[in-house]
Formats: sequence, C-alpha cells, structure tokens
Amino acid sequence: MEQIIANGLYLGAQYALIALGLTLIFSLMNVLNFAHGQMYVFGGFVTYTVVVQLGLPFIVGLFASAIVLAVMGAAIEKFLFAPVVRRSKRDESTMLLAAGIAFFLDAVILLFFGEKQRGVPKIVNGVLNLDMRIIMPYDRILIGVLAILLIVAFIAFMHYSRTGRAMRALAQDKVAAQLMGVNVSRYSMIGFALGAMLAGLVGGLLVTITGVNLGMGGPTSVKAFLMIMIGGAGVISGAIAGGFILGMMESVGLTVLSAYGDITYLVIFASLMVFLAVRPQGLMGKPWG
Amino acid sequence: QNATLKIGFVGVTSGPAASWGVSNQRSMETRAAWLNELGGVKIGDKTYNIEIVPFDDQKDPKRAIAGMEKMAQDGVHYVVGPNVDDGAAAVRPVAEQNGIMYFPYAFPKELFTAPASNAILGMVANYQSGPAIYKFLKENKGVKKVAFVAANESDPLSQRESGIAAAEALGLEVVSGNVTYQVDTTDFTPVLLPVIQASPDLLVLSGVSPANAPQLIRSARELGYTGLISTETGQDASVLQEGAGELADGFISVGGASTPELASETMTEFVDRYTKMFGEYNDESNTKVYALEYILETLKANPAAIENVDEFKKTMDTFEAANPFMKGDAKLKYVGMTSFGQKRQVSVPLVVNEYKGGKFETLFVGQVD
Amino acid sequence: MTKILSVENVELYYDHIYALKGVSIDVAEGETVALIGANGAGKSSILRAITGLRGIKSGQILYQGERLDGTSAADVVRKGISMVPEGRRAFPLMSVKDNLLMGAFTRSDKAEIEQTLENVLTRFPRLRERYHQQASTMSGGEQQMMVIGRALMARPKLLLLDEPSLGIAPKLVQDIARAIVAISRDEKVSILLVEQNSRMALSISNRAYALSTGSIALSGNSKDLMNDDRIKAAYLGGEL
Amino acid sequence: MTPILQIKNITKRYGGLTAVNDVSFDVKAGEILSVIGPNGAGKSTLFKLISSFVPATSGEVLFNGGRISSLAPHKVAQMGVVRTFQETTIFRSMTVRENIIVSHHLRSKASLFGFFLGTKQAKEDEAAFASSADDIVDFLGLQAIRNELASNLPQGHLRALGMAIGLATDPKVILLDEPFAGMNHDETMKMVGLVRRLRDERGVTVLLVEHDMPAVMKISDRIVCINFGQKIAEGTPQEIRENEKVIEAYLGSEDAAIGM
Amino acid sequence: MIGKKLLGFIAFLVVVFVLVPLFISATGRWDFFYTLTSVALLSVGAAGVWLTFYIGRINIGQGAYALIGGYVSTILVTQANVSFWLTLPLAGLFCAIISVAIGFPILRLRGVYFAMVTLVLTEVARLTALALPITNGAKGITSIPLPGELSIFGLTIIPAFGTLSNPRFGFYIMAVLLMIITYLVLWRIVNSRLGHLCRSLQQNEELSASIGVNTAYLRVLAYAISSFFGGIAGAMFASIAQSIYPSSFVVADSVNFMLYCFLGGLGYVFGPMLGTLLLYFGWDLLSIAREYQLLIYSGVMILLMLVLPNGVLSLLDKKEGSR
Ligand SMILES: Nc1ncnc2c1ncn2[C@@H]1O[C@H](COP(=O)(O)OP(=O)(O)OP(=O)(O)O)[C@@H](O)[C@H]1O
Ligand SMILES: Nc1ncnc2c1ncn2[C@@H]1O[C@H](COP(=O)(O)OP(=O)(O)OP(=O)(O)O)[C@@H](O)[C@H]1O
Ligand SMILES: [Mg+2]
Ligand SMILES: [Mg+2]
Repeated sequence: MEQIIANGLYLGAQYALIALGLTLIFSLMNVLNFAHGQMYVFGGFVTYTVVVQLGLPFIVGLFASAIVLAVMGAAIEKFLFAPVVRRSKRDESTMLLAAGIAFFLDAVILLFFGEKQRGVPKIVNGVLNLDMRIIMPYDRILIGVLAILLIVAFIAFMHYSRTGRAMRALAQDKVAAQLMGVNVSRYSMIGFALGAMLAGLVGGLLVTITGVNLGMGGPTSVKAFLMIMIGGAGVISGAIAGGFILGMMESVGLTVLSAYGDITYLVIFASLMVFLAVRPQGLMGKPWG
Repeated sequence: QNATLKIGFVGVTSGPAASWGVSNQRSMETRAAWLNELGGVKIGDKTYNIEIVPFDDQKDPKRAIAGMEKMAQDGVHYVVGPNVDDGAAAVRPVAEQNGIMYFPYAFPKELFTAPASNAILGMVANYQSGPAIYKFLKENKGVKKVAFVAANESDPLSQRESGIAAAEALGLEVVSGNVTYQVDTTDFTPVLLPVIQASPDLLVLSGVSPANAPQLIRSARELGYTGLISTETGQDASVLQEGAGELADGFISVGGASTPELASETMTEFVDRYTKMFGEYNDESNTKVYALEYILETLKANPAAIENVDEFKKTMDTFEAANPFMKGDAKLKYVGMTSFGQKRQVSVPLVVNEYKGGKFETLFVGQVD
Repeated sequence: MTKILSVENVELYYDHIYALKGVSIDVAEGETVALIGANGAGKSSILRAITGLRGIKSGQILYQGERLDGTSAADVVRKGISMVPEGRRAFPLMSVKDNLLMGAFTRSDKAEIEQTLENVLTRFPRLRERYHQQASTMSGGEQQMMVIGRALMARPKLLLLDEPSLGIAPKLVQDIARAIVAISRDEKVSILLVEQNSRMALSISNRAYALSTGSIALSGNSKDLMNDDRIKAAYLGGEL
Repeated sequence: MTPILQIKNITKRYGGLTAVNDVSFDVKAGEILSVIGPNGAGKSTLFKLISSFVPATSGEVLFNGGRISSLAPHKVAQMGVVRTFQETTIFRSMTVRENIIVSHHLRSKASLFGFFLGTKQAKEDEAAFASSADDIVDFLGLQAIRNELASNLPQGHLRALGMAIGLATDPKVILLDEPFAGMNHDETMKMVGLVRRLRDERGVTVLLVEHDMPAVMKISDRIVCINFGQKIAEGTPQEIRENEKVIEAYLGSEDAAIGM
Repeated sequence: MIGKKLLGFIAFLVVVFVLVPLFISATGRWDFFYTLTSVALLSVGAAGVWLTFYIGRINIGQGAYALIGGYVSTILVTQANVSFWLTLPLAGLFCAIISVAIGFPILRLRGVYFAMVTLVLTEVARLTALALPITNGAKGITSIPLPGELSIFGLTIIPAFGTLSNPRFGFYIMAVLLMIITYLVLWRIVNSRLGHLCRSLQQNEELSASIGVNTAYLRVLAYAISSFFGGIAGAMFASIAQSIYPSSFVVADSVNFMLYCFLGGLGYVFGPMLGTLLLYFGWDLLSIAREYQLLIYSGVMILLMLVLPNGVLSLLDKKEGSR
C-alpha cells in the first residue's frame, strides 16, 4: 500500500510538472499545444547532448534545456501562433498549426538526435528501502522533490510577481489587460516561452530516469491533455491536481487490476470518460473550458 | 555502365516506432552502397548497381499498402518490410497480385503458411527463439518460474502469448502472464510491482522495444528483483548502457552476429561502414542485414528471378550460399518447414546474447529449421 | 485652459463599416466632458481610437500636445490615460486586490502604489470589505466600482469611462455618479465620460458632445445643452 | 381565469448561496410585468428558472396550469415560454436575417428529415419563415441592418436582434432580460413602444427585467421587486415608486446634483 | 446559380469516373488507384468529423468508429458469411448506434474537453479490440475474402471482386461512389434547415435551446451521422487490406481526420475532401525526399496554416466573397 502511494506521488509530481506548461499556454492563448510533448522530448535531448556528449555537469544541461526551449517557445509564438491566431476565424484552427509543429519537431529530433533511446546516467545512486514496504531509488526522490519545488516556485511566480499577475490577467481578458498597460504580444510570447521552458525542464529532469526517444512526444502530449482535463483546462491548480490524480490512478489501477491484465488502461480511460460526463469542466475548471 | 536493380523497403522510419525501420533501412543502404562501390552485383551476365527504394509507412497499415503499390509501380519485385504485424498482413493482397516477394519483420504464421506464398520471414520468430532461450535457461540456470510483461499492442501481445505457450510446454510455471503497459509509460515501477511480487526466476519482456527495455530492467532491479531478465527481440547495447547502466548486466536478448565470437570480417566492416555513413551504429541492425543479402544471393543463383518471383520461389527450395557475416562455414538458406510447412524463412543464426558492461556476449547460438 | 486631449478629424473603419466620419473633440485639464449619442453612433469607437485599441484611418489625436495615434494600447496607458471599458471587463478569476494591482501595472514604485491603493480603498470602502473576494462573484455594481478603482490605480491624468451605468441598479448608478464627481474634484483628473444616461452625464460634466452616426451633431456647455430642445427631445425625454 | 404563469415558492441555491429564495407571484395573460431589484438580487436566475434553463432547488412554475419546471428548455420554448438573454446573445456569424430565420424553428411543420429531402412542406415552411422574418425586421425597424453580420452590430442593435430572435419563436410569454440596457432615451422609448405593440398586436405576455426606471415605470402593468433573492414588493408602478423598502434597497432618493 | 452547381457536379463526376481512370491507364500509374481510393475513403471519414465541427465540437475520435466499422464488417463477413455489401451499411449503422450511446453523455462537453474525450475514445476502441475475444485480440483478423457479388433479382450490380482482373479499380469506383454520396448528403444537410440549426448550435447552444431547438437530440444526430461515415470508411478499408488489427485505426488516424478538415477549411463543405487529398497525396509525393519527408511535409503544413489560417478553400473567398 505505502509503495503504491509513493509511486503515485512520484508519478504525480512528474505529471503535474508536464501539465503545468501545457495549461499555461492553453490559458494564455487558448491554444491546445499538441507539440508540448515534443518540446519535452527536445528538452531531454538537449540535456543528453550537453551531459553525455559534451561531458558537462548535469545542472548545465538542465539550464541549457530551459534556455533552448524558452527561445524555441518564444519563436514559435511570435512567428507562428501569433499571426495565425490573429487571422483565423475559429480558435480551433491553431490545432492544425500545433499538430504541424509537433510533426516538425518530430522530424527535427529524428534528424538531429537520431532514432535511438537516449539516457543520462543516474545523478545519484542507491535505493531507499524501508523494510521492503517502500522502495524508492534516491534519484527518483530527488527528481520528485525537485518537481514539487518547481511547481511551488511556479505557483508563487504566477501569484506574487508582477509578470505572473500580468499573465493571469492576459489569460482572462486580453483587451482589459491591454488597457492596464500590458503589452499583449510580448507577454503572450513570454508565457509561451515559459510554458515551453517548463516542458524543457521536465525533459531535462526526466532524461536521467526514463531517458528520451523521439516516440515519446505524442503520447506525452496526450497524457498531459488528460491531466488538464481531469483538473480543469486552463487552471493552474487544476493541472497540478490532474497530474497527481492521474499518477495515483495509474499506480493504484496497475496494482489493483493487475490480475485482469490488459484491461487496466481500458478501465482508467473509461472511468475518466464517465467522470467527465458527470463533471464536464473537470475538477476546478471554469465550465466549458 | 551498370544496370540498376531496385530493392524496396516499406517500413516505419518516422514517429514513435521510427527506430524499427530506420535501422532496417540504414543497414540496407549501407550494404547497397558498399556493393556498388565494389562495382556492383553480378547477376547472370549483367552487373547491377543496387538502389534502395524506401517508403515510410508511418506504422500505418493503410500507408503500407500504398507503399507496396508504389513498389509495384516502380517495378520492384523484392521488398524488405513492413516492420509490424498489421502492416505485413495488409500488404499481402498487393504483394501477391503484383508478384512481389517481401520480407516482413512480423511473426504471424498465416503470413508464411500456404496459401500465403510471397512473404518470407526475415528473422527468427519469437516462437522459435523463445523456447530455445527458456530451455537453455531452465537447464543451465535452474529457472522454474517465469513471468511475462508486454506492451498492450498487437505485436508484443502476440509474442507474449506464444512465449507463454512455449514456457508451459517446457514445464515451466508461469507466475504472472497478464501484466501489460502502455508504450508511453515513463515509470514502470507500478507496472512491475505485481510482477515482481510473484517472485519469478525469469522475467520475459515480450516484444519489448529497445526504448522501453532499459527502463523495465532498471525498475525491476530497483524493486529488488534479482532473477534473470530476457527478451526475444533485438536490442542496442549503447541504449542499455545509457538507460540502465550496470543494472542491465546479465540481460539476455536475441542478436545478429556482431559479437566478436561470431562476426566475420565482412560483418566488422559492415559495422564500420554503417557507422561512417550514419554517425552511429545501431545493434538492432545486426538482425536486419540478412534480407538484402538473401535477395541478392538468390537472384544470383537464378537470374531469371529478377523479373519473375515464381522463379525465385522455385529456387528457394534448393538455394544455399555462404553466410558472409559469420565466421566459420555458416550457410544462407531458406528454412521454416517446421513452423510453416514451407520454406518461407531466412536461415539466420539464432544468436542469444547476454549484455555485460556495455557489450553483448554470445551466450549460445541455435539453429532454426 | 490647456487642452490635455484633442481628437482632430478622426476617421475610423471596421472592415467596410465607416464608424467615425471625421470627429473632433477636446478635453481640457481638469475638465469632465460627456459624450452622448445613439447606439452605434461611434462613442466607444472614439475611446478605442484614443487608447490605441483600434488604429485610425485619418486625422490625428494629440495628448498634451504630442501625437498619440499610432501608439500601442500598452504605451497609451504609460502616458497617463486609463480607460474603464464597455462592459466592465474585470479579471473574473482574480481577487479584488489583484485586479486593483493590475491597474498599477505600469508603475513600479511600491510605496507609491501602496499609497494609491489606500486612496482607492478609502474612496470605495466596499472594495476594502471584499478585498480578497474573487471578482466574478461580486455584483455588477461592485464590479463597476472595482474597475473604476482599477483605472485609478494607474494614477491617470485622463480617465475614459465607457457607460459606467450600464446594467447597474439606480441606487448604485447614483453612487457611481457621485464617485465620478468626487474623483474629478479630488484628483484633478480630466474625464471623458460616455453615457446613455444623458441626464446624469450632463449633470456631472462641464461640457458635452452629442454624437450621431459617426460625427458630432452638437456640442457645448452641459448646462446649456440640458436646456437645448434638440437634446431634450432626443436624449432626455420628458419626466424622470 | 387562471394566470398564464404561476411561480410558486421557487428557490434556487448555488452551493451555499441562495440566489432565489421562496419567490411566488402570478402573471396574468396579456400583461407586462417587470422584475426589478439590485444587482445580484436574482432576477436573471429567476428568469432562468421560469424558462427551465436551470433546475429549481425547490418550488415550481406552472404555465396555463401545467407544470413546466424540470422540462428541458427547448420543451418549455415549444410550449411558448421563451427567454432572451441579459448578455447580448445572438448567433454571431450569421446575418441579422439569418438569425431571425433560423429562430423560426418551432414553427416548422416539416420534420428535419423533410427539410433534408426538401419536401413540399419544407419549401413552404422556408418561404413562410423568410416572409415572417421580414415582417419581424420591419416590426423592429431593423431594415437597414438586415444583411449585416451580427457580430458587427453595436450594443443597441444587438438587443433589438435578441428580441427579434425571441419573437421569431412566436412566443406566448416572452422573458426579456434587460432589453433597454445600453440604449439612450430615444431608443428606449422606441423599444417601449415596440414591447407594447408586441403585447397589443400579438397578444404576447411580457416579463422583463430592467434597471432603466423611467422605462420600467412607463411600460409595466405591475412590478415585482426582489432583493437578496426574496420578493420584497409587488404592485403597480405607482405603488412600487412609493414603497419604502424598494426605495431603500433599490431606487435611492433623488439627487439633483447628479441628475437622478 | 443551380445550373452552375450542377455543371460543376457533372464535371466532377466526369473527372473522377472518366478522366482519372483514363489518365491512370495512359500513364500506367496504377498505384494512384489505391492512393485515390484511400483519399476517397478517408475523406468520407473526414466528412463526419467536419459535421461535428459544424455543431461546434472538435472530434478527435473518428478513428474509433472507423475501427469499429472495420471490425463489424469483418466479423459479419468472416463469421456470419454476410455479403460485404450488406455489412457496409450495417457497419455504419452499428457505429451510429454506439455513437448515440457514447455521444449522449459526452456531447454535453464542449471545447477541449470534448476533443480530449474523443481522443481517449480512440484509445478505448483499440484497447477494447485487443481485449475482446470476438475481435481475435492482438492477432487481428486476416485473410478476409474480397467482396462478393451484389445482385438484385439476378441482376449483377457489382461483380465479385475476386473475379475482377483489377480489384483495385473496383475499390476505386466504390470508394469514389461512397465519397460522392457522402458529400451530397453533407451538402444537403448543410444547405437545409438541419444545417442552419447545426450552425446555430455551433455559435450558441443556450440561445439555440431558447428558440426551441432540442439541442441534445441535434448534437447526437449529427454525431451519429458522423460516426456512420466513419464506420463505412473503416469497413471498406478492412476489405481492401483483407485484414484488420486493433491498430488499424489509431489516435494518429483520428488526429489526421481532424487535420484534413482544418486544412481544407472548416467553413467549407468540400474542405475535408480537399484537405484529405492534399495531405494524403502530399505525403506520398514527398516520399522522394526520403529522410526529409516528414520535415518538408510538416513544414509545408505550417506554411499553409500561416498563409491560409482558415483553410485552403478560403482562397476562393477573396474572389467571390461568399461561402
Ligand atoms: N468590431 C467591430 N466590427 C465591425 N463593426 C463594428 C465593430 N465594433 C463596432 N462596429 C460598428 O461601428 C459603429 C460604431 O460602434 P460603437 O461601438 O463605437 O458605437 P457606440 O456609440 O459605442 O454604441 P453603443 O452605445 O451601442 O455602445 C457601429 O455601427 C458598429 O456596428
Ligand atoms: N451559476 C452560478 N453559480 C453560482 N452563483 C451564481 C450562478 N449564477 C448566478 N449566481 C449568483 O446568484 C446571484 C443572482 O444572480 P443573478 O444573475 O440572478 O442577478 P441579477 O439580479 O440578474 O443581477 P444583475 O442585475 O446584475 O443582472 C448572484 O449573486 C450571482 O453571483
Ligand atoms: Mg459603446
Ligand atoms: Mg441579471
């Protein structure tokens, strides 16, 4: 039991961090960023390149991921999303753009980093073992804690900093935010960059544990979508809650349902659909996202 | 001036499963470039330059059909791929109608058993390697209890099923046989927890992709599992090294013939050329060098087959040539009588490797008939 | 009196709709100017042109003697112009506090912001009571106070108000009208007020313009206009 | 004669908040009844309850003696109780005329499948809708903007369009939520005239919520005032104007300095 | 006006039934038959997705219905010996029924929520196909016979495909016929009252309900029609491939259906058809770019979106200014 909860918490922290960036971009631009998973993978590969191929310390790799992805996010917003959002008649049109970007990043990743699974050696060795009841490798504990710290820092940033407040305002009413003196195009760009940077950071963190390969992008996006649906789209706290809930569900479901084998995920997905049918806006979302 | 002989490749070289097809296509291209550099391949009284015509099916059976149609259009009669079961099944009508022999890396027996006639299994199937591995482990390492995990996708699940059947036939006890995982799993601890609790002596990762293997190994070890871990698919040593480090030591997988004990000079040079061409070698390619070699050698044996696959089929029954990739006097020939009732499989050595310290070592070599 | 704002011959289009057809108005320092007119006359469009939310086709807008048109909305705020937009547009998911602080977005001196905040809360005691409440849960009138307070947080020299009485109960409209008078008096802010409640608008302003399908139909001293027959007929009606 | 609408002890709670609290009143056929009250008093919620857009926590609404609460909103509309919205709610990317035509849905005799096949009945329906839409356009004086895209309209016209949409459904009772908001005096009086004609010529019973007191006083036969979800007064405009509770809660006392 | 449309329609018929086959036999590009068959069938599925867009729902679940349709047809053909041509409408119908049951609760969701649930639906369909015995689980169903003869009163309407010298051509004709019928239906829906009501739903559901539209019914109806299209497309594909696996239609297919709609233009009935043609054909043509195929493909997609954010068909708008 303890083990299941520990697994769930670790998974949850990891998931919540992935969902944060996605939900930030969604709330700011009303763009469902299909390329979020690819950004995450890209971040992982950057860290890999810096740490394994260039032999620099892990922390350098992490920073490199954050910076590369932030720049990439800013550029994508400025040159792609902003013009399309401005000119398209329906919000959903950006989904095609986002999907195009996802494919594009997939292609770039394949060309740059190859088809293989890549991993960065463990940053700490050893396994915590509380008389076989909780087994948790130290590196996971470290990453889990780092993830939670990042989440807390992010929330604090959004709530108490001037930039954070401006971004929240922007997400709620663009025109009003403009009338407060917020430069909408600049802050949309910052927001997108921040979202992408979070994706990059998670990629960099997780590459030490799960490794990365070019196939992970799409499924990661889908999982992140699930989380923000559970929690409520466009709401930061919802993303966090969604991440932890999905983590817990997987952890519990895989153990409880293991006897039934193949249907574990069927059950998880089906219960998700039922949940949303009952509560259409997720846990904390505004109705109708 | 040489004529051109086109050999097709229909497989997945983009998206999540890209690694299956990329290593495949690259090994073909490496070999083709090499042969062309040597002046081409002499088939009958003509010399040909080999051209590889690739088609990315995106792991979509509908695309795979389009790819096979394109091959037919280009007058290609010999195609390597597709890489997965559904694609291999979907292209069958096109291949048979257009007279194309194809070499899928997919195991369903219907593809190779009559009335199917144009598919040739390009590697050792898991229902052939599995029993051999389990038997070896049962006899040499005292394995009694086996557990299986598989991704919940067609190929791995089919492989799990035949794996379980093989294990049971050997009198092994299957202590866990229905745990599955989504391919996008990033943390396998919850997946493996119930499996490890069943305390098997051998954990079989059915149809595991090279990307997932290190994670699974690592999670199992971190959960305190000390038994054996094996799989019947090809793996890449550097991926294991990076992803699981020394935790992967002792991991058993199926490979081609690139371990020092077996590799001929040709094989070594192949690896060098591949590395030069594409920057990095992929150990999965070991198992994928053969299809092209078989096609060319069979054509050499019967030049009439260049335009006529019926000639090819006729030749298959008697064909035999030297295996350039292996030391000793290994032979290229078609097998599969036991599994399919007709010779629709290439004979490649069943090389079972054990990972140790960043390299594979050959555990034993078997034969398929 | 020096002019703080002058709009000169401004023309403005929405796609093919010709919304402003050469409008000129001006506002002097410390003055409250009302802008009345029928639906679709273009009142909001003038405010949008001033704040840079919408580009103009021709003409010019001068603010403290400098060209203002072509300046982005964000920079207009920096120059000291705040607007309370049509339909309030509070930030619904933010607390009253954060809404007010957003108003001071262009300012950076913490101590001075605190001071302004204190002033606003004193002016609208209701906001102090609801300081941590989420904006969307407040009544329309309270929200209207809040967005006026939010505009004041920028310490504007010129305040633009677009129909602050829209959808507000009569009693609250009175409160808002009093607040506008007090703001003009205490803070020496120049105000440009767009209103449908013409009687109220004329009562609390110094001068007024009546806009009709994109051009100025009448203008003058509010007191005089109140007694102008054309105004009476069109905008004030008979009895209250 | 039974009242056309009977609102009986209706209550709506949102979590801890009671938006409408045990409100009862009757509406007679052919009258114009206004609901007034401070912001957030629960007026719009009351309208949503009557039109069955939100389920009541308790209490019920009877239409011609039959219970309509807990029916689906489109059913209620079919019976002839139709609401317009406080927010300017229209079909944004249709023209004014398209907005009105599509709103004739309830009057169609042909089935959806009939329309798909283009049967004779369907063609007749379409023609009837088109001419009725033109009538409504004329009635509301929207000729000039009939082919304008709805999203391009200014506030005032949006409200008129909202009313036109309501009219197209051929209602017996129409609920107008702040129909005069954002209109100046002149326009308001025009609308007042229209609402009157609506009642006089088409026999529609009108319920309206409005903050524009001169208009409310002028148009209403009776007024209901609610505050904090509870009914605090009901009566003729004259009675309401003089009601202490209403002045206290809602009207405020006159103040010449601000023209009110 | 009507005359012009009719002329256009006839021209289209001539192109697909006469010119294209002529072109193919002249150039010998037989592979185009399959490519165009795919385009036709995928555009049938995409037409359904487009219809759900038309009621304001982002549908990323069409793959699920294509898969279900494929299995229904296959199972009927292989286990009950039903004629393929009969299973085609049955597959569509089965999908429509399923979609009513699923759609009723989930169509209350809007925006990204609905989109995501449908995305999950695709995965649910795949996992169900893996788990059920009747679908033969992971092993799929292979060696499905080619469509047999369809005859009414002894009159052969469609010959048995097994007897055709070129079944590809047979599939092409059938697929194109299906596509034409589908788009005629779609066009009729959009231009009848039904379509106007759908559009009202897309723009404002509350208001729609207030004018007496049974919104729940209409949503489910549109979704059922959409799923019907998905089902028949899937059934045809299974018959062409003569095999079906749980992975025959996956999330990527659902996403593609949606992309076809976007690329063609959400505001145009024939948008999904054009979108399918461009994206599907584009990929095939780009296979000469080898390892840069995906890079160029996605790059072009992004560029198209930048230049024509409202879909390729919005090009026509500039000239005519009408829809
Ligand atoms: N976004 C827009 N797109 C197209 N036309 C617009 C847009 N906004 C306003 N218009 C048109 O411009 C004209 C002036 O509109 P404006 O909003 O300035 O009027 P207003 O005087 O503020 O009216 P109201 O009192 O109803 O708010 C109107 O005819 C309106 O239809
Ligand atoms: N969906 C909801 N969830 C929670 N509270 C709600 C909801 N809808 C309305 N309320 C609350 O119910 C109360 C009554 O709201 P209502 O909209 O009926 O007021 P109103 O009288 O129409 O006010 P106004 O004149 O400003 O339009 C308000 O306090 C409002 O915040
Ligand atoms: Mg206005
Ligand atoms: Mg209200």
